[in-house]
Parts: sequence; C-alpha cells; structure tokens
Amino acid sequence: MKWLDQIWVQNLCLLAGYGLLARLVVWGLRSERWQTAWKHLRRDKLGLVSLCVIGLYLVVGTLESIVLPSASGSVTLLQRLTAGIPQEKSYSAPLATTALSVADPKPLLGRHVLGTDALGRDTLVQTLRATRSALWIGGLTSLIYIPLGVLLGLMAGYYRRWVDDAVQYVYSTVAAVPEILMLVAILMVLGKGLGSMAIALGITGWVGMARLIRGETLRQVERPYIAAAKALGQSDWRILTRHLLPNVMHLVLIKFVLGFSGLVLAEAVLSYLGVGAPVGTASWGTMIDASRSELSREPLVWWNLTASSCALFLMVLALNLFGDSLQRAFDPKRGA
Amino acid sequence: MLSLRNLTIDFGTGQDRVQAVKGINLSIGAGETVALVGESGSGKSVTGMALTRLLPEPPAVYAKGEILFEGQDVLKMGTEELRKLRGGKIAYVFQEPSTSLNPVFTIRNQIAEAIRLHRPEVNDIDSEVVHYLDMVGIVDPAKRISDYPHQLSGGMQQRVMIAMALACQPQLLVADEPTTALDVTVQAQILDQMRELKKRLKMAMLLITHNFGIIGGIADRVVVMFRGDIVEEGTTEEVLRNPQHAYTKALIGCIPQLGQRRKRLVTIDHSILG
Amino acid sequence: MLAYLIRRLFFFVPIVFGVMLLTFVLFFVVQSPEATARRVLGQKATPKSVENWLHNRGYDKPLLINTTPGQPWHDSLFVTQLGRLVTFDLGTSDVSGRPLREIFAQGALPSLLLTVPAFLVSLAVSVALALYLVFIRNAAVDFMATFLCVALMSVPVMVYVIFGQFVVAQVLNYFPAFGFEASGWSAPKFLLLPVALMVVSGLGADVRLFRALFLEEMGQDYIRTARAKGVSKARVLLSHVFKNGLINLITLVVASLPFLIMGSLLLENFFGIPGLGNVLVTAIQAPDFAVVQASVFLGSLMYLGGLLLTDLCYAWADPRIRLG
Amino acid sequence: MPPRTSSRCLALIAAAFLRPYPCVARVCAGVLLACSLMLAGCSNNPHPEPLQKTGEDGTPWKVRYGALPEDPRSLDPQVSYDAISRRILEPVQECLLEYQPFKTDPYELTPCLLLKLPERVVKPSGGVSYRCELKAGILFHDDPCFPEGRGREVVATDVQYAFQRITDPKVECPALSNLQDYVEGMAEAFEAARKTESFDYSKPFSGLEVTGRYTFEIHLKAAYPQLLYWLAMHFTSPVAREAVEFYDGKVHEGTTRDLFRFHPVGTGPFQIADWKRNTRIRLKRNPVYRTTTFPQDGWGAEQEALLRPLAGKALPLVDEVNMTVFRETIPVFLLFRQGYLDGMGVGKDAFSSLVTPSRDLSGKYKERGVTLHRDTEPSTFFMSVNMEDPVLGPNQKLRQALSAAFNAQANLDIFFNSVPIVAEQLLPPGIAGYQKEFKNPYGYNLEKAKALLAEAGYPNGRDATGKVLEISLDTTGGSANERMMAEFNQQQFEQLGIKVKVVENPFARLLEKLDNGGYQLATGSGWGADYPDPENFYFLYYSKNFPPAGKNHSRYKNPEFDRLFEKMATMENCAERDAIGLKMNAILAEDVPNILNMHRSTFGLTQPWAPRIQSNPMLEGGLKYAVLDHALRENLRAQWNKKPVWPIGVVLCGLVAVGLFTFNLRRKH
Repeated sequence: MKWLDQIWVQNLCLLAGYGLLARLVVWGLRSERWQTAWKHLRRDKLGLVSLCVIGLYLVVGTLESIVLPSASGSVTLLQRLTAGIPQEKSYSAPLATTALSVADPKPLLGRHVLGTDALGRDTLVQTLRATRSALWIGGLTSLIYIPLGVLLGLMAGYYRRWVDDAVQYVYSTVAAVPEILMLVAILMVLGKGLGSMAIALGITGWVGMARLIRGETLRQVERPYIAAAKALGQSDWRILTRHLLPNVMHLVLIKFVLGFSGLVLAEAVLSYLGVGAPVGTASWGTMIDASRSELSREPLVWWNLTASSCALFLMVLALNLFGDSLQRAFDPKRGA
Repeated sequence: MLSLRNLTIDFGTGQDRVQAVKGINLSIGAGETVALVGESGSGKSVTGMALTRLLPEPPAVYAKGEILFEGQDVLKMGTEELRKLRGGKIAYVFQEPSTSLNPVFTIRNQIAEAIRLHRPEVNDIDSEVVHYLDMVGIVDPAKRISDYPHQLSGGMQQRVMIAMALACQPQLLVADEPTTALDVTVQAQILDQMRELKKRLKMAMLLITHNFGIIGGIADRVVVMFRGDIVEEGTTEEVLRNPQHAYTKALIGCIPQLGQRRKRLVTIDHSILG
Repeated sequence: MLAYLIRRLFFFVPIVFGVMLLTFVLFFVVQSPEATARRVLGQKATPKSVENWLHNRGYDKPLLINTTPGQPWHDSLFVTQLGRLVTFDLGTSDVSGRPLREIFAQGALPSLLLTVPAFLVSLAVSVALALYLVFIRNAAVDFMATFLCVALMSVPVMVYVIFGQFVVAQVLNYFPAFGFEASGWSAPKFLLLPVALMVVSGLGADVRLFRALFLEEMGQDYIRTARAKGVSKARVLLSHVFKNGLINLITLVVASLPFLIMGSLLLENFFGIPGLGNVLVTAIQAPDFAVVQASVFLGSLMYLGGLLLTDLCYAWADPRIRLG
Repeated sequence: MPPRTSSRCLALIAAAFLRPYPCVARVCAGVLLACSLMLAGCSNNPHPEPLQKTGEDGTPWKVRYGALPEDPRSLDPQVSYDAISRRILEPVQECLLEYQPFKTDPYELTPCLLLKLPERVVKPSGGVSYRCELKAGILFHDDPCFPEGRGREVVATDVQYAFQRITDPKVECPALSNLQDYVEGMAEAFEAARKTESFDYSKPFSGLEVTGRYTFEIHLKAAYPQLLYWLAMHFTSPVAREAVEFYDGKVHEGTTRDLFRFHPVGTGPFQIADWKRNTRIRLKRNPVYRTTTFPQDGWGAEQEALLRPLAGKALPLVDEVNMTVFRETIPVFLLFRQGYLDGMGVGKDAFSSLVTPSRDLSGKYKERGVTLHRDTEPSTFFMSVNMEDPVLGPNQKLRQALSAAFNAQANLDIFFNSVPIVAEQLLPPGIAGYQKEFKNPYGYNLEKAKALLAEAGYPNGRDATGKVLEISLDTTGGSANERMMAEFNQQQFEQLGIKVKVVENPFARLLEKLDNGGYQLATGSGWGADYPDPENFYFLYYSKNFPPAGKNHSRYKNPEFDRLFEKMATMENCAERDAIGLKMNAILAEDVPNILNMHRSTFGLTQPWAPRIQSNPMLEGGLKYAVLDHALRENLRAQWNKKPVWPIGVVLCGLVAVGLFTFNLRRKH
C-alpha cells in the first residue's frame, strides 16, 4: 500500500471521485424523471439551502483532501491555509488570551475563535479538518455498498429462483450477525483507518440497499415494458442496465443521501468503541469521544464537544433535509 | 333539494393555483337522478366530493359560491353538522371498490359503523346489515358479513359499497363512476341493480361518469362538464338525441382525438385524487 | 400454518450455520486465541502460561476440521464449539470464567427493564405524536416538527447520554445519576432517566417514520369512504388509519423485539445497569471468543425469531395475508 | 420552597388557565400530583440501604463507598493478579506477610498471618530454607463450606495447599513461572501434572514442608531473597481445601454453588456480604478479626494528629465497604460531587480532570473540603526501542537523539496534570538502589537531540541521500486519550525533522509485537514492581530474558550488563549491591534501550469525612485502615443535593402552551 501514500495518487483519487460524481449526475439528469425532479427541487427552498450547506462541507472536505508536498513529506491545503494559527501548549477557552489554568494563566500565542484542545490545537481548524473523515467515510462506503447492493438486488429481483435464494441467504446471514461484531471484527483484521472503516461499513451496509432494490425490481419486472424488452430479444444484461437500473436509480440516490448521514453518525459510535479514525486523522467522532472526560473538568471544557457536535449535527441535518427534498421531488405525492 | 350556486374550487395556492371548478350552477330535486358527465379531469368528481366538503383542504380551496342542501349552506357548516350530512343525508359510492373498502375491517364492521353513526335508534345492527346486503343482491348475506373485502369479487365489493351507502337511508346518493373499474358483465348487473333500487327507494341520485352509454334508463337529466365548466345541460333523451356542444358530441361519439389534451388533463386529475 | 412454521425453521438452519461459520472466520481464524490468553493473563505472562491456558480450553485444536491422521475429523475447534452450542451448552467465559448461561440470565432482566419500558414508551409517544401531527395538519407545525425530528436524529447518542446525565442528574438532583436496583419500588427512580434518554434519542426517527406511514394511509381511498360516511377525523385516525398503519408498523417494529434483551450499550455503561448491552462489545474487544460465539448464536436465533414473529404478527393483523 | 408546595401552586395556576377545558384540567392535575409526589419521595442516592442501621453498640453503621472500574475477574488468591481483583481480595484474604502501611522509602515487610518474619537458613547443599510460624487462633471466615458453617483455624497445611495450587496447571497461577525456578520440586510437579492432566494433591510436596501445626519450612534450590516479597502476595496466602472443593460451580441439592474464584474464604478483616455481578460488591466487617491492629508508628509528623488516636486500635475501623462498578468515568465524578462516593481511587482519566494544570486541586473542590493525594507507584513507564531493528539497533546516537527529543515533562503536563514524576532512570523511587540525584544524560534537550541526530548520520532528519528518516511507532489504539498521546509522541519526534508513522494496535497485538520483535519503537511498555526490589526491574534487560523466556522486549544484549545482573540478582540488599546497580544504571542510560517516560502516580480525592489514612502503593487500598465521619457526611450530602423547582415550572408552561395552541388551532378550523 506504499504507493497510496504518494501525493499525486491521493489527489488523483480525489479528482476521480469528483469525476464519477459529476458523470453520475449528468447521466441521471438525462432521464425525464430526474429532470422533473430537478424542477420540483428548484422550487424547494429548504432543499436548496441544505444542498448549499452540503456543498460547503464538500468544499472544506476537498480543501483538506488536496495534498501538497512540503518539507516534512506532505500537508493538506487546509493545513497550509491555516498554518498561521499557532499551536498552544494545552486547553484554552474560545477567544481567551490566557491558557486555561486557574493558578498559572500563561498568555497565549494567538486568539482562537473556538479555543484549543488538549494538545493546544485550534478547535475550529480541527473541526474543519474532521470534515474530510466524514466525507471520506460516507463517500468510500457508498462506493462499496451501493454497487454491491444494487447489483445483487437487481439480479435477485430479475432472475428470481436460485439467484434470489442465494442473495436472500447471503443477506439474511449477514444481517443475522450482530452489526457491531462485524464492524469491530473487520476493523480489527484490517487495522484502523478510514479505508478499513469504509470497507467494514460497506460490508454491513449493502443488505438494506439490496433489499430495497430487490423489492422495487420485483415490482418493475411485472411492468409491461420489461416484457416488451424481453419480447424484443434484448439481452439480460441490457435489460438490467438499460431498463431496470434507470428505474430504480432515484431510490438509490435517496438512499445514498439519507444513508450518508447514518454513516457519519456511525463513525462517532465506532470511535467510542475505540475503532474509529486513526491517529493523526481528525474526526468528529473522536473529538466527541475525547470530550467525555473534558465535561467534568474544572473549569468546564465544553467547546470541543460543542464544535464537533454542531458540525456533525449541521451536516447530518442538511443531508436529511436534502434527502427529504429529493424524496418529495421524485415522488411529489408521497412527501406531502 | 340541493343546489350549487356559482361554485368555484381552486387547488393549491399562489402561482400553482389551478381552478378545477369554475363557478358552476347545478340543482338536484328530491328523487331526481342527475348524470354528471365529462372526461377525466373535467371537474365532475371534484364537484361530487365538494357536496359534503370531502376534498382535503389544503390543497382544495372553496373560493366562491355556495352549496345549499335543503336551504343550508354546506360551506358554512360546523364539523358536527358536516358529519351528520355525510353519509346521513348524502352518501357516496366510489369508483374503485377494491381500495375504497378498508381492507382490515369485516364488511359487517364497515356497514355497521355507518348505521351506528347515523341511525342510533337501530338496535339489531347485524340484521340491518344483512337486510341491506340482501337488498343489493348479495347471495347468502348472513354468511358474508364476517368476510373481509379481499374475499369478495369486484362486483360484490361494489354491492357492499352501495349497501353501505344505502344503510344510512340518505336523501342523495352520489355515485362516482360506480362501474368503471368493473367487468362489462358485472357493470350491467350493478347498473340494473341501481336502476331497481332507485325505483324502490325513491331517493335522489347524482351519477358521475364519463360514459354516456350507461346513463340511459337511470338519469332523468344530464349535465356535461368540460374543464371545470358546465357546457351543456338537459334531459337525458334530449342531450343524447341532440347534443349541442361539440364536446358532448365528441363524448357521445367517443372520438379518440381527445387524446391531444389528454396528457395534461390526466396529470391534473391525478394530483387531485391523490 | 404448521407447515409454514416447519418450512421456515428448515430455512433457518443453513442461516444459523452460515452465521456461525462467518463469526468463526471473522473472529477466530484471523486473530488467534493467543490474544485472549495474553489479555487475560496480563502483560507479565510467560509463553508457557499462555500455552497452558490455551490447552485448558481446547484452543490448541485444529481450527475448522481436524486433518491430523489418526484423529477423528470432528475433533476441531469449530465443530466442537458448534456441537456445544447446538445443544445450548454455552460454556464459560474465556476472560472471567463465569458460566455464560449465568451471565446471560443475570444480564437479561436489567436489560429488559431498561429496554422494554423504553420501547413501549417510545412507541406510544411517537405514535401519539405522529397521529397528533397528522391530526392537526398545520403547515407551520409540520415544518417545525420535521425540523425538530431531523435535529433529534442528527445528534449522536453519546451526546444525549453525556448531556442528559450531566444536566438532569447533576443540576436537577431529582434522580440518581447512576446505579440500578432491580427489586422493589426503587427500580423506577433508577430507570426513569435512562429510559427517558433512550426515548428521546429515538424519538426523531420514529415520529418521522410513523408520520409518513400514517400520512400514506390518510391518502388511501378507504379513508375517503370513511369520511364520506361521516366518521369524524379523530375516529378516522384512531380506528381506520391506526389499524392499517399498524400493519406497516409491525414489519418495522416486531423484528426488533427479540433484541430488546440485548439492552443498550451506552446507557448501560453510563448508568451502571448490569445488562447485556456491553457483554458483546467487551467480548469483542477482549477478545472473549466463548462469549462472542455464544452471543452471536443466540443473537442470530433472535434475529430469525424476529423474522418469524413479524410474519406471524403480519398474518394476525392483516386479514389479507394467510401463511401457508 | 419545597417541591411539593410549589408544584401545587403551579397546579392551581394551570387549573385557572384550563378552566374552559375541565377534562384536560383534571388529567393535568392528576399528572401533576403524581409527578410532585414522585419527585418529593425520590432521593438521588444511588446506593442500596446499608446492611445494618446501627452497630451492636448502637453507634451508626459506618459504610465506605468506593468505585471499581470493572467487576473483579477472579478472587482466587492463587490466580488473581490484576489490581481491581486485588483491591477486593486484600481486605478479604490476608497474606503471610504484609507491607507496613506508612513506610514507603524504603518499603518494609511486617508479619501478618505469620508470628514473625521468616528465619533464613542456608543449607549445606547450597539451597536456602525459610522457617515460618503462623499465628495461633486465626480463624477462616464463617462459611457453609465448613462444618456447621463455623470458620476453622488456619494451620500450616493450608499454606502447603496454597503452594500446591500454585503448581497445579489447571489453576493457572501467574506466579508459577517465577517461583518454579526456586522452590524445590515445583517445576517437576507441574510437568507431572500436565502429563497426567490432573494434579495429585495427596503426593508429598517437597517445596513446602509442614513441620508442626503452625510451622512450616519453604525449601529453595538457590538463594532467592525476593521470596519474602512473594509471601506478602496473595499467591502464597493460605487456602482452606474445603472451600475450594465446596465451591465447584455445580448444582448441589438443587442450588448452584459459586465457583471458588468468586467465593474466596479468607481470614481478612472483611468478608463478602453481597456481590451483585457487574454492579457492586459489599463487604461486611469480620466480627472475630484479630490478626492485626492499627500500627503504633511509622507515619510522618504531619499525620501525627490524625493517626495517633488510632494507634493500636482494633481493625477494621468501618463496618461495611460498598464498592460499585463504574464502566464510565463521568458517573464517578457525578456521584463524587454529590457526596455518594467517599473517594475516588481509579485510573488517571478520572483524576486528570479535577486537578488544575498547576498540579493543584480546583477551587470548587477545595471549598468543599476535598483533599487531593498524590502517591508515586513503584513503576516505570517507557517506550521500548527494538535493539534488533536495523536502523535503531546499531545506532546508539540515534537512540540517544530520540530520547533527548522526547519531552517527558510536557507529556505529564498535558495528560497527567503533572502529577507523576519524570523517569530519569529505570528504578522508581522507593526501590533500593534508586538514585535521587541521577539525571538521565539523554533527557529532554531538543538542541542536544538535533546535534546527536546529526552525529548519528541524519542531519536535520535526513540521511546521506537526503531522504527523510521514517520511524514507526507502535501504540495501543482505542480510547481518545490513547490517540491524543500517540499524536503527542509523534509531534515530539517529528520536531527533529524525521517522520513518525503511528501504528495502532489492539492491546494484545501490541504485546505480541513486543514479544516477537516486530516493531521499531513501541509505547505502552512499563513495569510495575511485583515487589520492591531492583532485580524486578533490571531483569527486563537481561539477555537471557529475551522473549519468550522473559520480558526483555528491547532485546537488549550487553555482556557487561548481564554479568553484573547475574551477580546482583540474588544478593541481599547491601552497599555492594547498590554499587553494582549504579553501574548497571549507567550502562542502560548510555545505551538507551528505552525512552524513559515516567514513574506513574496514583492520585486520588477524598471527601472531608473520609480522610486518607495510608498511602502505600504496595497496598491495594488498605481498606482495613479506612475511617469515616458519619455525621459530617450526612450533613454535607443534604447540602449538596438540593432539588431546584424551576424546571417543573418550565415543563408545565411548555405543556400548557402546546395544549392551548392545539385547542386554538382546532377552534379556528
């Protein structure tokens, strides 16, 4: 995995990710259903605001994902931008001029809008940097569980019989293993890291997707257009990709957006269990976890918990609201 | 008995506002049967629902006009009065019997609920239910009353709907496309049944349909609606024999050119009924 | 009915086997029981004592199948473990040496005391709130409710627990901040706070879900029929909508019933409730293979039980469905 | 305003508001009444009622409340090795010898179950024997395993039984590997038992010879002065065979008996009264306890006023001990603040938050009369350097540079509130041979570190080809604190311009890596004294103790060091031994097989009603010396737990507002 550490590889991965996303959106917008949905969405103020918030997070996450070469290996763009903010010795309150100490309040090197953490790092910068972990976990996991779930769900719904039985067997088995065990065990095998976390969450997460798609496919297969396609002698692969896939794609999109927020929250819980983000990677989950003991400190250290929970809260809120808007946009009847 | 004056019904607010019914006037006398004819989206079902303010508000808005039932304005009635009116005075039979019956209650439950609400004096509800089921031509009604809707055929379900509507002894029966969802043979049976009942019970009826073919022998009068407006009105024979309006002619002739507007109209109808 | 049950049970056997195999591979093949031994015996343990420890628990046997000539094929770790579990002989914990039967038996009651009231209260509260929202149907209220629900959903559970415990128990001093007493009348005062936290943390998602369910029912044709009959709105909601919504609710809710016994990891840890919540997690971290294997076995049985229960409830609640 | 009256007032106000809706008003009033009654009757005391209200003499029954981070794993004296189990075991199961509670520099052993310290006899064969004599008349706790449930007298065969259990492979005694090298016949008996799969307790056991009802001799193959320390540990404390055989965890006559590991039968000042697994353990005073009394001397002048009145008093000084299991640290604070815990004696997490960065107790607690205690443990924590690593092993200067780059003091300031002591040498204070004045020549000095790094061939962290030196640092991953520490360590070394890759491992994996040498630098290494003897520390770098034989995780091999170690290991403490220790220390300091971090301190808070009596880290709590001022506690607890009323009002107003809103909305419709 040494090559993964190369600066250009990381930046290229980022670029590829965005390319893929853009391609998918363009591809989706070609269908009429998506176009109508977009028309609906444009009139949904709340949806647009949430989309903007998500965009803002994406920008911050991207800034932290762009890696630049530096004297000691590499730094991220965000780090470079915030390099002017000095590191203190330890805790300091928001906008304080002295360190957090009753007996020995030493003057600080600079002002920190949201204070500093135990190692004297600026809380605001840490909170922003943590966006990257959330986005990577959400993004990578989606890259794993969506194709897996969609493919298996489509096949189970389309071919039925033994394929359906096999897929159902596999997902029943995976679902019957306590999720937490799967996650922790996989993470123990793979070692800590954003990538391993995404793999673990992906392996447990595809079941719901497969179930959803299987159900919808079963419904779609009954429709005449599938019979027509079959009558025309189109290949199974073509029917799956050209006819069925576009018709379930909006479900995938909605599930992706709503699932994203779930993944961001899952990261926090995994951090509590000690299998969260690795050392050196800022994440909201670990910040919240670390603040457990800060809350009982005298004087109270509240800003780390507040900053990280608010950042997490806002992102999840925006995702959920946007997911709702999408649902309304695709199915105006249901979301009334 | 019932008269609509300048009734205007809008859907939605602001820019999305759509006028579904455009200031229509209509009256039905006691014991009279009126057929309200028009294609999907012409506002006929909306008019039918509006009689007892059944349309969900929002999105529906009763913008103008009044609905007078026995001299009382329905639009000014309180919740309690409306409840008494619905079912008790004006009863409904809807288009799709398979979804219009609550799937998790037995048919006894569903008919009894109506009787209990409007005829509290009835003691032996079960026999009353059986009586009405028998009246609409259900074979062996005593056995059928503990069935669930899904255990009945489409025609039987519609008969149950009719029984439910009749059970409250209403003065006006609104039958909204009562036969559209049924097989042609069953349609004929149901229509026969309704004709007979109308004669027996002497109640007024508003028959809402898109099909001129079924109104003969039932309706005394025909009202044709097109895009929220009444375009033609007259006795059944007159209109059938000598339609004035082009639209009526088209309807009677069942000419497929209508397809031109179909798409948009269907969408509107969809959003109203949904 | 009976035929259906039997068929289902047959379907369950390969799933349980698959689950056990998966756990075994995930947990045992990739990390040696030596890790457990080291954990238990401590930093100062010598390899000899580790070896002795492994031998005493049979962990030095071959993993999946015994291929050593002269020994029966089934004298392997997986087969013996599976054999024991199938006869419901759960064995003893690798770490504490306590019989697992005792661990599960003792932990189940406190867990249930926490989760069952929380489950019922949260179901009642969220159904009531959802019905209330559907009842008043006010645009402003709906918007606020949606926002609040999403907000409630977006807060990590930990934050609820930390804040809840800190504020309610520390500033208000009404209830014990910690502790548990299963017997007598003191149980409610210990449970009130964790139950309330559990309810609040799940409320957002539930209310939203149930509201959507009920709204969907509200749009059905038979609701129109009922209203055309003159049934009042409250009665429509409480009788027609509720009963139909219940059927959908069952699929969502009943499957989780058997898992109530597993308790809640965070709440149990923070409030000192000696339930089963953290049994699995500590077992994974230890790692305590005996506990993991037994709880996964019981867990998968419960999951399948939940599936079966859902089917049965579905059939009971919805006259359209008949098992066969 | 007490809650009941005030909520009644609120109920009246609410009723006035709700008059138009009598039904709602009635329901509200009912709910209110129920709530107010419940709140008034509710106490926030989480503890169960004490076992008794008053003692036999009518004085209040004194209960001490303490915290445990997890349930004890095993209370089998021959098995239990972790601090948590030992904290419960200590007051229940006495040892042959014990540490004098007030003497810590140096530590001192005094007889406990033994009448006097064992007598050392050198045998002509080269072996050594220890003659011991038990006090007469000491009784085991009353327990159903004895006839009529009355505890019998402790005799020499009980000690022999304990030694046999140490040897039994099924018992899995962790002390076996240390003792079998010295105690006669132990290794042989173990091997024999492993072959036959069962230990024969009827066979004569040559290592411990019973010479009378109360007397026995321990025979050693070679000199091993550390044996005395082992006699002060639970592994060698006498066990009644009846108890082990009685408590087999099986069903007898319809009731399941505990396993012996959960039902110790000892002789200590307390016995287990009630153990709710994973919740709490309650200990009750042993009414017939008379093995020891409160010591007459040993404490410093500053404690004279507190301790003099207690001298010679019968032990224990309280009637009941309630130990509650807390898996999270936050509740510990909450309960301590409310006065429901008398002291907090758990890990570093709990304390770091209550102490200001200037090593002082925060003002709020001072006002409450809470006292802070700091005690340095006889332990040393360090990072291990793998001497077999191709980069670090041959490059002494590089190791020195790394050591000089690590700011141990800053580490303590940030993570331990400056409470522990920076380790300058391997030996912790209190161990014979510890040099107070010694300074680590490669202690924190960044300038020096940079110079050393250049000398080592990596000027500014780059090697001759200009490539940045990269070193991996293995740590235990998990808690947030561990993560922070790892990040701190990383920052420290990266000051040199090198790159540090942090590898997180589960605890067991790290141990495995340490054992098989698959690491460069590893944190989490430390050694707590089993017994206060320098041999117990220096043996970490003895080359014959390479894993798997021992714990030389650094794989440090130095013939000179080995020679000196062999010489001093089994010596009695004397000037010559100290001199050898001096040389060994100098060798280690120069060679840097480890990066020294700290001597850990335990630190704790005590409430004003439960002052600290002893602070000997070799004791696990010393519960038998604990005292309690019952009246003061009752008083302060009541003061600290007042219930405010305003929240009820807020909630009520909210409810009323929602109600009114709904009714208005409906009316408008």
